[in-house]
Amino acid sequence: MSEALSSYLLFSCAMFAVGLVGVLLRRNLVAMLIGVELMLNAVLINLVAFARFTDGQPGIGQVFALFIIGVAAAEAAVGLSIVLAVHKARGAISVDALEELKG
Amino acid sequence: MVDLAFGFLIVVSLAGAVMAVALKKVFHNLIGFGLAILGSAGVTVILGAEFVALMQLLIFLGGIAIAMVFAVMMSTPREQDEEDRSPGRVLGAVGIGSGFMVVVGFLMLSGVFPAAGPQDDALFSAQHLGLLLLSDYALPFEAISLLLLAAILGSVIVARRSREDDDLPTEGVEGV
Amino acid sequence: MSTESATLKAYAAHPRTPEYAPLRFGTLTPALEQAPEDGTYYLNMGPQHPSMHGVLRLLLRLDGEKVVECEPVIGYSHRAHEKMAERGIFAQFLPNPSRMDYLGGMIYNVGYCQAVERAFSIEVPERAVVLRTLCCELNRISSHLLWFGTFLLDLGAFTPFLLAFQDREKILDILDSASGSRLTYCYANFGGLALDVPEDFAERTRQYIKEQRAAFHTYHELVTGNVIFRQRCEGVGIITQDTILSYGMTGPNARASGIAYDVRKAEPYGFYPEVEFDVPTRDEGDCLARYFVRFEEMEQSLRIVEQCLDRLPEGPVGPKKPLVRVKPKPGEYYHCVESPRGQFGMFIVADKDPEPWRIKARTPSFSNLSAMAEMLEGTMVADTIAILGSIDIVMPEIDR
Amino acid sequence: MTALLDTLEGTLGGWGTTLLVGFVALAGLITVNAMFMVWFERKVAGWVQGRLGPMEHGPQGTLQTLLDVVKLLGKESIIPAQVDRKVFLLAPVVAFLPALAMLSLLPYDNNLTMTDVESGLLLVFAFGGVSLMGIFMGAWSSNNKFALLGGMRAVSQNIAYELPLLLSAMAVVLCAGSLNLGEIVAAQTGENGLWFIVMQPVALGIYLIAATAETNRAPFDIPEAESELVAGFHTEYTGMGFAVFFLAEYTYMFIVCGIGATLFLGGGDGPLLPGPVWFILKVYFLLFLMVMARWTYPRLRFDQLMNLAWKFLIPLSLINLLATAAVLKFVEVGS
Repeated sequence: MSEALSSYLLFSCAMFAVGLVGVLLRRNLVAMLIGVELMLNAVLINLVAFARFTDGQPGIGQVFALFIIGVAAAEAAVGLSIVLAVHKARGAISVDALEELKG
Repeated sequence: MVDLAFGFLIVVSLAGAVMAVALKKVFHNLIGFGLAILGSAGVTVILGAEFVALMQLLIFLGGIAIAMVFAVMMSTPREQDEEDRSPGRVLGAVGIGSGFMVVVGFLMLSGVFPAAGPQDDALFSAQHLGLLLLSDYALPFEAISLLLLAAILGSVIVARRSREDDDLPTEGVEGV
Repeated sequence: MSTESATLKAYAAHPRTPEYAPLRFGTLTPALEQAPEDGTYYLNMGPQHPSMHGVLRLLLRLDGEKVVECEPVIGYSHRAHEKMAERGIFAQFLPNPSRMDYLGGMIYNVGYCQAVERAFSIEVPERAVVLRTLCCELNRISSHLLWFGTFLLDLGAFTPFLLAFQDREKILDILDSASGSRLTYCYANFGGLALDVPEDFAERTRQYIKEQRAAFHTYHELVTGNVIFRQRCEGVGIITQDTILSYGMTGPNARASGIAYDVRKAEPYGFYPEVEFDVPTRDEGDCLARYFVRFEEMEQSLRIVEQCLDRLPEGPVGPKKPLVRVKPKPGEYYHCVESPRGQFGMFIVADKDPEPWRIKARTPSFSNLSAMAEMLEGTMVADTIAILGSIDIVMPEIDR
Repeated sequence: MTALLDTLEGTLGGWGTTLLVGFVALAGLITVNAMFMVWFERKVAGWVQGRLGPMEHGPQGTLQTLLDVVKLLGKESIIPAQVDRKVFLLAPVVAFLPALAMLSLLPYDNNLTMTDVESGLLLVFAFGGVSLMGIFMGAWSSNNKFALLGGMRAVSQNIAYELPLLLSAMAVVLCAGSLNLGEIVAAQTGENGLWFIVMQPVALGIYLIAATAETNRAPFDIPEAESELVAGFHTEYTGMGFAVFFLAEYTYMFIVCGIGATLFLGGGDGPLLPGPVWFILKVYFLLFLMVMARWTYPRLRFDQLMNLAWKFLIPLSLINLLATAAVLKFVEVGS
């Protein structure tokens, strides 16, 4: 099982789907951020799995996995500071507090 | 043995992911998120990418999860459970998610990838990765560091601006 | 108040009962139920808290770690000492003053005796005067040593606490050998002392003074030069002279802000006019200044003790038969002494009865605590503890 | 002993035996270390304060800790009504479990590591973050303002001090050329190997300060500052919950000092005595320093703590790292 590419792909696909559901379902900004991080994490596993099991230089997959981690960190930093700013301004951390951003 | 560990890790991380999405209190979501990351870091280790797994632990768990917990603590506990959970919303979200899963899963499984079998472990070492980052991928590496710098500056500015309008006494207390 | 009982009415009509003052303390309590809208929150520190020096309760409104508002709530150890005085003759109140301020018990005990003696012109033999002064100064050192220990404990250092207690133990032993009690003394009585000191008293005290001077050196090496201690104290909790004057703060707290008021110099009593000592002052008014002032005071107290020992006359220490029933002269009398925390005053209103008509104690910690609430605004929680520790309050003395 | 191992291997198989033996060894190490440390700390405190310390039970009071453990085990575990029960109960476990993993990574001798990971040093720090989650869970679920304040302080402090900790360790990694703990030791013990304390005294200083802060020990014990926050994040814990937090704290002290001994003092390197003994001796020497600091210094204020990390330790460790890299480059060019 752990020697087959497909099992990793299915695993990461499932995790991505769960993250997607999280983003769609939740209204809380932090919970939505968690969903996004889950999706990024799924992609990361996917990349490493491809690096392991397919032709080509295996370093590439890992390097890009590392880049994803970097992007995730940056995204979390900005996202959380926005959450804090929203909380300061609106007193809540729900997307509903940002209604007026709709055009 | 490895299969057993793999199965266990998959169960742990998917359970964590579901917790992270389905539970109502954000703090519980975060615990689930931590579980999911721990599990998937284990999966990454099984894939042979030790260094990536480490970074997953250090940054996802040590950095992001902690920062999120911090954000949760800043908000009052009362506002954390007033959320719209109507069956329509739940069904819609789960429907889209499972639809995605089916379509992409099918595509992935039916795809033909140039298989190479498990690769040489030396190509997965931290040393090899370091060399790659500083030679072939030096430009993306720099771009990422630029992105991180921009993100940090941006978040500092966003967080700062919201602090300016509080009128509480600040004299005599040094900024933290 | 339609259902007011006859007893209560009679009580309210009695001339001794003052009008009810509007309750200043405790008005914030209902707000504890609900967090304020502006992101601040209430933190209820005490009355059961490791560093509230007994049973003080501080109601803090915090913004993060910053104190926005502070309300001390007192009264948890109120025992109606002043009322008790009215129910007995003057001598029956003798054990009470040392229970008000259990750290400066000797000074309170002596202070009450001196107040009564001064009011009703009772003679005190010279030996008793010197011994009283001596014991009071020893008591002052023991109080300051305890303050030193607990202040450092509040700052998070545990070792100085135990060192100070070991030294304090020696003083307690000496005072124990003289008076028979270790904390709440009833050594002085009207016209003198209850007992003469044992024979080896002078020798033991001299030995102690030598040891204490060496111990001060240790304290300075361990604490005074420490960077963290300096950072925690320097510039923290500055009390301005205006605050001191408006709240009537006295004692080392006032002297640390440059007000050189000491009852022992300003209104000399006992043996103090005869001995040489300085009144240490500082101008900074922060925690560090209060620390230094108290340290120098301990050294001055050692000086006074030495001089008292040198000039201790022979003779009786009190009247042959204990003076139980003093003969009151009607009138109002006030006598104050310098307690380890500041001016302790005894206001006595006497009529012809053998019981006091009213006794009011002016206790220094009450003023000191009132001023503290003002200083705390804008500081951090850790500073609250440091400032509270540096002010040196004794709760039973506030509540009485 | 070998016969026992053989029997075990017969019934459980290779993996099972390794797991079981490792687990028993680690559990033993954790318990013995905690018991010894509590006793040691009390004795050192007694010595510093001019008193005897525990003397009643056993020679020199050595059984005192054992009796304390029995007392804690016998105590009722009070769970306050308003806590988040599941998280409340889970928190001490989450705080404690990473310690097992971290202990298994330490090189007790040149070839004596339970898990030899390529980037062992980083993994130790990564698990540190997991244990922080445990502290935070305890603080949040207690539903107590003191605990919450303690938790906030713990997290800000740990984030701030993780950086100098990692940066000072990285200077050593530059010298050794490896992230593997065994190889770092090997780099110090070879023919002309020098203990890195000689090359990196500044890094050692930074490491010790940051490690003390990471383990929430005095003078950096502001998350549980008893004079301000009663007991910080474990205010509401009684009996076993408290004991597990306590155990975790002492185990983390052992771990950071073990890493310190590995990075700077040559691990199990030393004459005459066998390697593990040397390793333990060095660890307890560092622990002795931490204990002495606790009984000597007052506690810092929260903002002073942050200033120390961000304005002093991090720049200093960055400069140290840069200087190390430059010197290494020059040496390389020169030779």
